[in-house]
Amino acid sequence: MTSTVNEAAAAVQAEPVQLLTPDGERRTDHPLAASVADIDDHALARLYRDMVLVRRIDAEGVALQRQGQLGLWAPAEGQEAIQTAMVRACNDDDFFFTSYRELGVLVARGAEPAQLVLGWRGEVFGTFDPHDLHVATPQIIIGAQTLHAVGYAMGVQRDGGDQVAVACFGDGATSQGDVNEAMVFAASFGAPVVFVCSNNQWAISEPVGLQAHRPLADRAPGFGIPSLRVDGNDVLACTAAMRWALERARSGEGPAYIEAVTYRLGPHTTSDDPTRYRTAEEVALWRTRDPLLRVAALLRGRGLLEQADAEADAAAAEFTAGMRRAAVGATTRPPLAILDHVYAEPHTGLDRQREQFAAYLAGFDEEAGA
Amino acid sequence: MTSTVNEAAAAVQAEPVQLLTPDGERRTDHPLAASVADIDDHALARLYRDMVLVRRIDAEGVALQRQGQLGLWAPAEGQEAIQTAMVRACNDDDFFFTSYRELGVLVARGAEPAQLVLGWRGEVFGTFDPHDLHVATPQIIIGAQTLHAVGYAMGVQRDGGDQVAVACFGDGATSQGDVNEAMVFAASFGAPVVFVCSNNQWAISEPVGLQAHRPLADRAPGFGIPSLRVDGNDVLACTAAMRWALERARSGEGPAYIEAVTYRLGPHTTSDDPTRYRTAEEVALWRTRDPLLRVAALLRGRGLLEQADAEADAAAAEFTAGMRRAAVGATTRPPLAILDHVYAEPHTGLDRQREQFAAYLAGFDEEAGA
Amino acid sequence: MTELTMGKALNAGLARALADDDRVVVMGEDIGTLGGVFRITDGLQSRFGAQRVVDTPLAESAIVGTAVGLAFRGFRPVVEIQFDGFVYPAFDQIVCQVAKLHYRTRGAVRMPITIRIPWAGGVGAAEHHSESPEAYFVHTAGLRVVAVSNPQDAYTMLRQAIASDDPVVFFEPKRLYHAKGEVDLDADIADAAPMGVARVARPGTDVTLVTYGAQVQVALDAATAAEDEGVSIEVIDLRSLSPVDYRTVTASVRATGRLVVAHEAAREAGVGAEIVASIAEQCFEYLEAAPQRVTGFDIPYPPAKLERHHLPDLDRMLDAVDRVLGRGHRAEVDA
Amino acid sequence: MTELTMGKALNAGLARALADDDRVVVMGEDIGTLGGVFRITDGLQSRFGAQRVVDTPLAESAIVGTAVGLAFRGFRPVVEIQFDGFVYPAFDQIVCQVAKLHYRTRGAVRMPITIRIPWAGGVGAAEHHSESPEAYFVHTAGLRVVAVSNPQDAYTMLRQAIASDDPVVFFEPKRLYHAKGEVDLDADIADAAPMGVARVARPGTDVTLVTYGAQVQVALDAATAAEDEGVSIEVIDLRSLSPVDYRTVTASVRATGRLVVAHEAAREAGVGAEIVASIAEQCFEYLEAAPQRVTGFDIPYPPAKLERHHLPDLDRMLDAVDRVLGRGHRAEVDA
Ligand SMILES: Cc1ncc(C[n+]2csc(CCOP(=O)(O)OP(=O)(O)O)c2C)c(N)n1
Ligand SMILES: Cc1ncc(C[n+]2csc(CCOP(=O)(O)OP(=O)(O)O)c2C)c(N)n1
Ligand SMILES: [Mg+2]
Ligand SMILES: [Mg+2]
Repeated sequence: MTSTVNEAAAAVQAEPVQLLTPDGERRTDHPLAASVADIDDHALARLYRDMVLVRRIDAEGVALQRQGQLGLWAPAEGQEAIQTAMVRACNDDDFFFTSYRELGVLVARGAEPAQLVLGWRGEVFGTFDPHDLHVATPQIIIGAQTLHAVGYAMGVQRDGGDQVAVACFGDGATSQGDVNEAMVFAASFGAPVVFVCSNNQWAISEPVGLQAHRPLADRAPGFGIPSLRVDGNDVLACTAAMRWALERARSGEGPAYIEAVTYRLGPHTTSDDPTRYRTAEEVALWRTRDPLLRVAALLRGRGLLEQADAEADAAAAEFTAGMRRAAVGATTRPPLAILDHVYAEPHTGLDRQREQFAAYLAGFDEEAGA
Repeated sequence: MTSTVNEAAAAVQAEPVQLLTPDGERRTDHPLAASVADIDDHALARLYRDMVLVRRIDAEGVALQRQGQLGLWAPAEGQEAIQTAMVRACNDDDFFFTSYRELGVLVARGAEPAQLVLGWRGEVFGTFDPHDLHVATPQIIIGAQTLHAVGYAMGVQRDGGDQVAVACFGDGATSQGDVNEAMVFAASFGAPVVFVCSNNQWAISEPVGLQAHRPLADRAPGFGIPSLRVDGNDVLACTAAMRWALERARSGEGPAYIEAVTYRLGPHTTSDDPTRYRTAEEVALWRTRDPLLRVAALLRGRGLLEQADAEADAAAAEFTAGMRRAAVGATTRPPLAILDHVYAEPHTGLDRQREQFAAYLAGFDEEAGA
Repeated sequence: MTELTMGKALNAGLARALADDDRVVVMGEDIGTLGGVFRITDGLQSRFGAQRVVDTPLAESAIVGTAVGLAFRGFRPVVEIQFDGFVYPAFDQIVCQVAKLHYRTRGAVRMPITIRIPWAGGVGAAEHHSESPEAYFVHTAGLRVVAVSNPQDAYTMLRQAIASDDPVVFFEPKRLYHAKGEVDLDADIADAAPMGVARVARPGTDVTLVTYGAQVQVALDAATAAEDEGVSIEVIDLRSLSPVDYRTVTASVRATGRLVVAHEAAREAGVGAEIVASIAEQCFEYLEAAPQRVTGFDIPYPPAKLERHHLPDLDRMLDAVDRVLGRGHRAEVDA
Repeated sequence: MTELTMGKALNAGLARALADDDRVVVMGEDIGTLGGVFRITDGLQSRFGAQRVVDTPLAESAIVGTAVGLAFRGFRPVVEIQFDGFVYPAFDQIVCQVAKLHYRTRGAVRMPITIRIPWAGGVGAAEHHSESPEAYFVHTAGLRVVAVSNPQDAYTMLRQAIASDDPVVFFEPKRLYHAKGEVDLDADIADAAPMGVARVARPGTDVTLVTYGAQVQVALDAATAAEDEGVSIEVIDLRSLSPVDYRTVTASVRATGRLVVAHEAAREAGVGAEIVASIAEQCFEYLEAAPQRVTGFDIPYPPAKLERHHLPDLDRMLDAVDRVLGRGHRAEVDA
């Protein structure tokens, strides 16, 4: 029977690709290592600063939430490597379609402090123009954005651009119909899209083992999409994987899939209590695999850490101060603003509601005046 | 890179499993052959009669539609082998969740003539009690039934039965989110369900190559579900595959997936004009692979064909006469019947509509009487 | 003016939109080689190519979801849902993405997506092929919803829908696909009545009968029949279900004092409920009798052989007209 | 009687249903180990085991679709949709399967499925976490739809919903999860008011104010405030949105002659439209003024900091009461 039955190719890739060990050693023996050979110590220091900045911003987000300045925050702690590598491997106009947790994507794309807090504060939904950052408004409906990425890539095929769309989603999202349909469409049309699944081991309280009994990267090949499983806490492996995928996509070879094996060190959101579903030991184990620590170890060995830390500290201090100012100083839009931008063109029904609501609100002013 | 990148296991199974050649030769060299060694010539003759019966019933359905007795018919011609084998390999109380095209499943489960025509005639939706035939009302929403099959199998896991649920769907259906979610749930819970994809090469006008660039059987392993790709026009190969899958499922090893490579010889439905999207040559080629011809060839060689044909003719004549009687003699239910069975328990809103509709209808009678 | 069936008028509208704007992309199941199961897209793929007229894999959520992505990239996707009953797998993408992205991004991203839906019953079809889901979309802020009733509107309003920077759910009554009418193929869509405006299909003085889609013809027939009995019915073809052109409807009701609303869809929280409620609110002092609804029952769409009992017909419309005139000779039928 | 929060009352109702009938299976995302993001299923998995209280993979269509399969096998699934805004991926399974299977099989297959939905706004949540999708389900024949407003109803009606042989969409106003009330845990569900019956939450004589869910408390507060101004408001808690208990509503409107309907959901083709339309039809001659709706605007649910402007509040309810009494001192607010 074994010669007949299809089982997933079990042994192709037992371990996630790793190019930088938790001890900070670069692995040059791996076939993918060549593709990141150009990333020298100084380039690594830049990636390190990017990642530290994300971590600090994340911590500030949590702090602002705890202080009541934000309604909610979805921590990215532990996932800085894949998030940073993804963007740094891309061209500036490659377009990202992310979930709510890809803070690092926004930071690497140059989002302003206010743009990182006003959404979680509940002032607005989209805080930036997606066409400025080339990032879609972060998606809350699990998996929905993967179809948008594929559609965007289909658009690139039609207008002759050379951009690639990047679809970012979590391990839990792989169970959604939309994510699977996205793979079907991407494969069918050979669309230039890169799927990046950040497998952080948990979908709120559900371990990845509930979604799948096999590595998530195994899913894509059956759809005709080649995949790579990488250590998502290894910024070099993540970069190598992205370069491989982007190169394929940009040269017309179609979609590719990356599973970045990582870990959510914090709670699902600031509303979550992870002690209800996972052990302190598990978290402690993953802390030893922290994506920052291993780059720091390497830089320390090269004598570059102190300066990198100093630069990151300075940047973070400025950025987080900006976040705080943006949160504390935020002014909530006036009531009538809730009726804006429902439609792009005039709408008689809503225009009438606006008029009546305005008159209603004016009634209060009159009362107050009288 | 090849050592790292996951591609679908290309060479595991290049050709669909075949145990009976188009010339009517039994192949005994194949590892799966042993599992159908018990199917002797007489058993094959029985399978042949089943298949011929399905073909005749199908032809009668088309004829009745052409004569205006039925609103529509979805021909099964060419797919009799997998449809018959599926049921014959099962226990009577294994539960089928099928699409509209699995005529052979209904026939093998002993549906009455009226039950095959009254639905297509537009008299009722469900023509039989699913608990009688252990077949759910054929599903029209593409792929939706696969989730029902998985849920049913989850029920079996909970009440300790030994039944298996069988999910039947087409090549087009593999693109639907529901079918992929069904695989996720089945794998996650190790549910006793068998997925049978009848890849008849077409989803209305769309060739299977639009849904996937790889064999459909490759999809399942990535979900953790082993699969087999079989010649769906080979009733022995289909039986062997079903036995393999049922055995696994019944012994608690979880779901399995079968892709039956077959062909829809007729139009999608009687409303369809397949000459708009496929060539006569293609159809002619597949006619040489007709699932009935190869069993007939074998039986002819054994001197059993004449009797098998005579028996099938007799059974078909009786059955199709019954279909005709059922169609021609059908009485449409009274208008008020449309309000029945919306709810299982009394419903004040609908009760009121029923009362008023009854009074309205009575008004006509009065008018007519007056 | 050219005489065309509604199907051909829609085909002409799509061809014109594809020719005028190369950002228009038409997508759906079986719409390319086959030209759609209703042949609405017949010939378009060979004329405009497979990049612009796209046969997609069989997944409605993906069809709409990739249309959203195309819109992000600046395209104007026109998607076909093969039958009304197959729109539900795409419901999440329609409600949470198509309808909300412009709001979510405060105008930075537009969703000029047209979702064409062959729609409603009366054609003897199988289960799920005769649904009237329009109320779901009317209840969804951020969408525009229109329903056409004749070839000219089909041609013009489809082009207007595609030209609109807002998403439009476009309902095509499939039982009228073969109905013929004069179509001015050269008219400028800017000169034509905007798609948000209702049309007085027949003026009248005693009762206002509001409807849309295939029911417009039934209403006109009812008006003709009523005329023989000396009752003058004003028939309003809504055309746009969201927003509703209340200016036209209230003007009529203020004149007649009596309102009947008809549609095939189920009654509970349907479009008729909205019209009756809005008119009760806006024209209370003008109403001389309780408004009446003539609708499908609150049941799943019934089997083909019984569908005529479910669908509003001339008798049921006239019965409601009688009731709103206070001369109901039959028991109240609808509540 | 025991004092419980609504959340705990729901937990008790689920526990009781699980204990009474081993065909009850509770399924959803994060409902097992975590006890649900709102802790409604807290402790149930450890008490009843992982076969009966099931953490599912993250896919709503599959949650509902497998519940359908379980119902085929004779089970009574109770599924949790984590938040109102995440029900849409399951819409197809709900509308085409859950709602229609009993009809499709002419009663041979029952769908005793309860779909619990933490529901509506007012809790300062992120996008998609404050939706009021009830009208979609009310418009869908074959479903029953209920909305609870207090711990006792939460406990009793949840048990009734699970015991019902019909599918029930069960709305739980999340902003009341922590609200407390007395609950009789021993009452027989057969003795309690059936879930299809409305409740006069406060009797009154001048205006009938119909609402449901979290808005019931707002309406009661409005009634108290109005009393000071000499206006007596009768507050009706609908409890069941489909079917609506029109006996109770019409009795009240016949007495008061004035109707206000309030809900958080958007106005167009919402539940309020249905109530106003039905009352306009059934109580026309009793109505002394145009009925009024107080609803969310026809917009996507707005960001948290602005949600209070979207939600009906005491002022907007009183404003509508003033209008229906003909003493509107502010401009009409809702149309
Ligand atoms: C359609 C839908 N269902 C449920 C939710 C609720 N929800 C929010 S996050 C989440 C878990 C997502 O897990 P994963 O995809 O692994 O991403 P992660 O949060 O770990 O980054 C769930 C269930 C949602 N947002 N959307
Ligand atoms: C959700 C949904 N979308 C579209 C359709 C229309 N439709 C009916 S059959 C069909 C093709 C199905 O192809 P396949 O799954 O290969 O099955 P086959 O008809 O070949 O047996 C389509 C698109 C449908 N019934 N349901
Ligand atoms: Mg995760
Ligand atoms: Mg097929």
